[in-house]
Amino acid sequence: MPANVRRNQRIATVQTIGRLWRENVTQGHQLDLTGLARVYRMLRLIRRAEERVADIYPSDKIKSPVHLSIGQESAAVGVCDALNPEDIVSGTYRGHATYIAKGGDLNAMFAELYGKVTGCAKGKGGSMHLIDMAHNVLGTSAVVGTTIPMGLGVALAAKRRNQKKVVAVFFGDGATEEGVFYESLNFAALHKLPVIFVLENNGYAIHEPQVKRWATDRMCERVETYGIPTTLVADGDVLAIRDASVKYADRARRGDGPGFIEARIYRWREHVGPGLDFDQGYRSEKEFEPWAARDDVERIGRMLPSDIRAKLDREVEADVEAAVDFAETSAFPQLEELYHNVLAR
Amino acid sequence: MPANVRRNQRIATVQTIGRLWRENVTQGHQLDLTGLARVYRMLRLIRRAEERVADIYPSDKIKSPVHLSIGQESAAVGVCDALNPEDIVSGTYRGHATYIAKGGDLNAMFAELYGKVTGCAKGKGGSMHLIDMAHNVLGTSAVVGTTIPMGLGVALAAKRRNQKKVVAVFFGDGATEEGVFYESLNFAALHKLPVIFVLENNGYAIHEPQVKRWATDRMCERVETYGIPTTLVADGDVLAIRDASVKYADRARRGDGPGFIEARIYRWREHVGPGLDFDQGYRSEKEFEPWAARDDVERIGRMLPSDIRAKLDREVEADVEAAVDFAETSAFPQLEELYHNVLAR
Amino acid sequence: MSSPANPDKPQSGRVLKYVDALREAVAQEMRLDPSVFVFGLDVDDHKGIQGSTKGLVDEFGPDRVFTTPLSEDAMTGVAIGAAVAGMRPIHVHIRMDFLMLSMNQLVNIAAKSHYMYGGQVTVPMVVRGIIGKSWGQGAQHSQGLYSFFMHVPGLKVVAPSNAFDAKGCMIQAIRDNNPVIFVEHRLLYNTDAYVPEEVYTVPFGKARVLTKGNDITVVGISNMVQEALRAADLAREVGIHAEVIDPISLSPLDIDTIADSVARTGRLLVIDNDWVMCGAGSEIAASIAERLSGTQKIQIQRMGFAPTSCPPTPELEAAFYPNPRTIGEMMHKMVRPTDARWSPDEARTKLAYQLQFRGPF
Amino acid sequence: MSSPANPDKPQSGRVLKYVDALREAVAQEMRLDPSVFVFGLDVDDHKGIQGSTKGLVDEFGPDRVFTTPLSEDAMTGVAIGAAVAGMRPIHVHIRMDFLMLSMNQLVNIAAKSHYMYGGQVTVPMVVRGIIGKSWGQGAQHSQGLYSFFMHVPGLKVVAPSNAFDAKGCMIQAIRDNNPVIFVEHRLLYNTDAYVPEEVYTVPFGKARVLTKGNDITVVGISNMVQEALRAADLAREVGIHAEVIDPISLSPLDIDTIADSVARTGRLLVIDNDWVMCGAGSEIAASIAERLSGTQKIQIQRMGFAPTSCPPTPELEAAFYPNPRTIGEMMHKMVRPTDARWSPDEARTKLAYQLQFRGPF
Ligand SMILES: Cc1ncc(C[n+]2csc(CCOP(=O)(O)OP(=O)(O)O)c2C)c(N)n1
Ligand SMILES: Cc1ncc(C[n+]2csc(CCOP(=O)(O)OP(=O)(O)O)c2C)c(N)n1
Ligand SMILES: [Mg+2]
Ligand SMILES: [Mg+2]
Repeated sequence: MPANVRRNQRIATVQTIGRLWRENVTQGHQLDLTGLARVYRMLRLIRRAEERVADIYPSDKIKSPVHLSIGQESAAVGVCDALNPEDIVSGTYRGHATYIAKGGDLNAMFAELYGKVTGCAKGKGGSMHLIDMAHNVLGTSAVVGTTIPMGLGVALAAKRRNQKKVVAVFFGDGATEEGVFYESLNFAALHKLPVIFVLENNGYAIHEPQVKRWATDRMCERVETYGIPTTLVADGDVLAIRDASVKYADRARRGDGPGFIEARIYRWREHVGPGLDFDQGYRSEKEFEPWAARDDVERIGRMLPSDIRAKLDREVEADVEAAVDFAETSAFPQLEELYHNVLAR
Repeated sequence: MPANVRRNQRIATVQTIGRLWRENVTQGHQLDLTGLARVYRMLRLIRRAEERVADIYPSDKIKSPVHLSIGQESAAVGVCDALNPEDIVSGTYRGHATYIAKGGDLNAMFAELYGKVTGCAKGKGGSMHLIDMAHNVLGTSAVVGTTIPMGLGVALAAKRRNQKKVVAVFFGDGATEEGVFYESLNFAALHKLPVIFVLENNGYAIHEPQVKRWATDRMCERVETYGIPTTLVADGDVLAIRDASVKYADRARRGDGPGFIEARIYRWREHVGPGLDFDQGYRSEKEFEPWAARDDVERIGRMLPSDIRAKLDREVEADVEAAVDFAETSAFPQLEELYHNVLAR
Repeated sequence: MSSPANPDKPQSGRVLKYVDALREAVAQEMRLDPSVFVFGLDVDDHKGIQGSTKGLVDEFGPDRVFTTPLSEDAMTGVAIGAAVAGMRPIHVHIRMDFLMLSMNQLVNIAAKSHYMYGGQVTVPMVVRGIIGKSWGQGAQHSQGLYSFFMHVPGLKVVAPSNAFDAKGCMIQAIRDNNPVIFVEHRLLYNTDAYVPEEVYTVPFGKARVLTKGNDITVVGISNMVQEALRAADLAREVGIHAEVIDPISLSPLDIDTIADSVARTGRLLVIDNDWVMCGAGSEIAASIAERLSGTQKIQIQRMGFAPTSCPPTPELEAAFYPNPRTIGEMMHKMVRPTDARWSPDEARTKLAYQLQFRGPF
Repeated sequence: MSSPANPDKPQSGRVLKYVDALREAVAQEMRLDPSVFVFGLDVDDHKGIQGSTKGLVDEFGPDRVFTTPLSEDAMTGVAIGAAVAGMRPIHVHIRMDFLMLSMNQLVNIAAKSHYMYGGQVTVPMVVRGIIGKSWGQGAQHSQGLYSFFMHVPGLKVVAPSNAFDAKGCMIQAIRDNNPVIFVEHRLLYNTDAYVPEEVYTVPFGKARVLTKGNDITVVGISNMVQEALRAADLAREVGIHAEVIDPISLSPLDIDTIADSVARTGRLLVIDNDWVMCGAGSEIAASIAERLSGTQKIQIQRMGFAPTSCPPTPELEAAFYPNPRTIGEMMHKMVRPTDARWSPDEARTKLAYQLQFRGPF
């Protein structure tokens, strides 16, 4: 990570886990220390995995357009930590975080980025088309908005089969401009589908700020008119996102239909690719600073006893290195693989 | 018109124009007697023209699927009476009312239904594709929702050219389920386009009631979240619709962007075709009765001195008969017309 | 009529209409497999998609047979998601034209999911689309457009031309683990054929030779199979013997059967239910040309919609479509290029409409 | 290289890149005609659609150059409406694939308005779509799909293969009174050619013969023109002389020029930038077969994308596309079917990528 980013992540006082833990409980969060550690580990794993992707990228070993979630991890982690293993997520082309947070195989993800046959999609998906059905991560898509209704279909199947599964459907603020989003809200509410809609609102679609795309920012209010309860988490707090997810997952499992979370978060890196882009003029580093300052990876990390944190950090490094190794040492697909899986048997 | 329909239209007391006129003014309506007569004449013209279409239909002279607006005239008339000739309307395949209300050529409409070369689209459109650019009636479409954004494009052009024109965009309740509707609301509000959105909410899409299609009926509330002011006219009152249209047309001309009217109205005839269909089981005649009882053609007609009304009625009959004659006596297109107008020069 | 009526082979099944064969296929599969469901605008109303879904909601209930909001884009995504989750949705559209709203989901997701997710998922779904015709349907209610789906790897496309194939293809489509675009022609709904009561499948990728002949190979698609058979009947009266072939499934496409026939007849006429340019007929013509035109002189000709939008006014509408007369004329022109032009007489052409191919198959 | 470099004809204009030629065309027309405007996702950001709209907002302001919400369906409708009202919108999509969201408006409205409204309106709009390739774009960022638009009467489709045609076609497209689908290939953006500074148009419906040859006619589409030229260069080294033809406009399509050539060479190879089935190549092959195969034995062959989704992993991605080697092999096989298989040597194939056709035209 570049020095200027790292600087902003360092917050003045190191606080004790005790005080923060009390605060946390006071705010109504349901997490014990184990839970906090789990959340931290996941935030950190995503952060480090993507930083590793960014490190590797200039080597051209990853010939796949990468859309990093660095800085945005709290949405995926907050939601997925509230889900059961048999629950399902549907993410976007900016999907590394969702994939990892839901427990997607990290080795298979790195291998996929490398285009290796051991990749989660055998090298035929790439970064924008991650999938891990064994861990209930639906395939992601490079066409904005497309996976929203797909998630609904999975929820419909679960409902018809009385499976009490919940589907968390992630999408960006840009995706909400596609008509399919509203069609989906209406259908999910009409059929009381077990869905948690998760808007990852980072304020940009590529380089275009929201003000050039949204007539107003009254999104939660709008979604409420479908009879869907909503929660706005304006600072992207992973614990607040988790709380809302727990609530909506329970509600969905009871058969009362979908919930909606708007998580305001911030994309630290460029839209696609590994770098920073505050020098490009479309957004200022000033805008970034408060987000860097409240970085949830750091914030949650500071809630943990330092030895626990250090141990988790080591585990994370090991996981990431193992995944990179796995990718590096895996084979590319054979040429005949080109013609496999066009049609299913 | 079948007897049972007509019966319900007859309301007990014949009231004097004076009293009604005072009531009308009290309610804030801006119409003088001339205006009321104009509104009545238009309501009546649409009603009679469509009744004539229904009469002719069994003869198979009209080989075009007709979607009649009988009973729903107030939306088109209320809105169009508030517009200037240079203002524009965009209607639907249920578009006879919009076309006529905006001043579309009645002869050309009947000829179009007959498939004659003198038709507004030379017989190459049919009932679902009426158009009269000379009177600023945009072409209607048989694919639900498609004409909504087209209306916005016309409004954008008017705005860029500083023309102070307003575009009234009509669509049904079914159309609001298409994503393009929300995309359009957002874009119109974002660009403050001079548009009046007119939702002709008749509670049905073909035979499917709204409750099977809408999660909630909080439509105006939803549209407000785009920063678009809305008016719900729950009884389809032509004068209330007109008032709202005047207000939104002014606002749009001032450059303050779109307005939205939800006119609740009721379709008296079957979805497509000339007949009644209360015997089909998907809706009850009971549901229809209050609408028949408050029929705006009758209601507004009763506000007029009976001699004036009688004169207008005679004019209307003459107009309709002239149009039928025109259609009957016009020629069909020559075969080579098949190949004309595929590409514009 | 031109049916290969074979007295030795018993005419199995009852005479059933296309529309009823479709419904029977779906009902039978729904009884066998609880993962099958039917949804789409108006599938549960009293008209039941011109009868093809009528009564299904009564037998299977609103959880398995339900209408939707007017949201073709999202509903297609819902179908894909349900299919990925192991259900077998049948998504119904009363006009092919409305599929234009589903293109993103069909082309960018349904067709590609099995491949781009490395085989982790399958998308067993059926998309039914009806081609409208006549009574001034006009430009937006009359399109074929199935060549779009043929173009994209990962989709299957079938267009049965008769009640027997309608039932067998529908059952096959429901059981297929890929997205199948099921093309129906409105004018076929009332045609009937001998249809077995039992459950059976018609395999995809196998064309059916309906009449034998050595003068010309005529490939018809969907309703144009019927028109081609009528034309072949008329042409036989002047001694022209056409081999009429119904590809049934358009993707996969059984080029072998067509090529074998053309290798013999030396002439190929394809009658499409769609525009000619980049249409199914182009594919068939081009494939045959690739296979055969370097080895022998073959004549190839495509017919289809006029290269215009469909006009509603009756005479222009009639001229927009190929019909037994124009097809017959073309056959004659190809087989006897130096003869004077021949046209089936008007009365016989009309009569041809009473003929109907009922199998057996 | 294979350019018909003509020392007698002065090389007019500057050497300009495709991307700059596009931008210049638009800027020049915007200066001349206030009704022209440019919109679409990201047209006004600092990257400016890979440079092709860069700076336009500075010169023409945000009323004439503006981004939109992610709402391809409605934005296409807005373009149509603006066009009906007499403006000349240029609607930009950074990938062809996203046009799947615009299909309803393009197929059901834009293509049909002039016709189904009896000539009362025209729809002068340009829809720019870029075909992505390489660096693991994958299944949803690499499609051609232009045959969809060729299929529908009322649309025009152009796919210029070089900077000269890019500018001339863009000006022609903007001035055309019909909806024009403007197909650009991402890999062409950095190629350059001699491009006049002045405003000029390249007419639609006129193919360009790029190299003369009597052994085989090779039709390339968009970027495949470049690949075909490279292959032709390599094949010339073994004495095979190809006539490489660029149709430039796909609808209308200049079949005459291709047919004249094939009548002479007896061989047609079409290289598409898209899938083969029901693709542009099918149309060309079928049209040529209709015209010629009854009169002489001609050989016809199509090449295009592998019949799969596009995989991102490098080797499979490379195998997905035709390239100078596979094209050269096919040319050789068609011209010398009985000879041993020939393949251009690897080093020469790579070198071919440095060659580039610059005109003059
Ligand atoms: C339908 C479609 N339109 C346009 C694009 C090009 N595009 C890729 S990412 C993107 C921005 C999406 O923004 P948002 O939904 O906010 O997600 P974020 O990238 O901010 O996570 C756009 C416009 C696309 N991929 N798909
Ligand atoms: C995109 C699309 N989907 C489906 C249809 C079939 N269809 C024709 S009219 C109609 C109902 C539309 O209802 P609404 O918008 O409420 O208008 P109304 O007929 O009530 O005036 C439907 C579903 C269509 N024409 N277009
Ligand atoms: Mg965003
Ligand atoms: Mg309605």
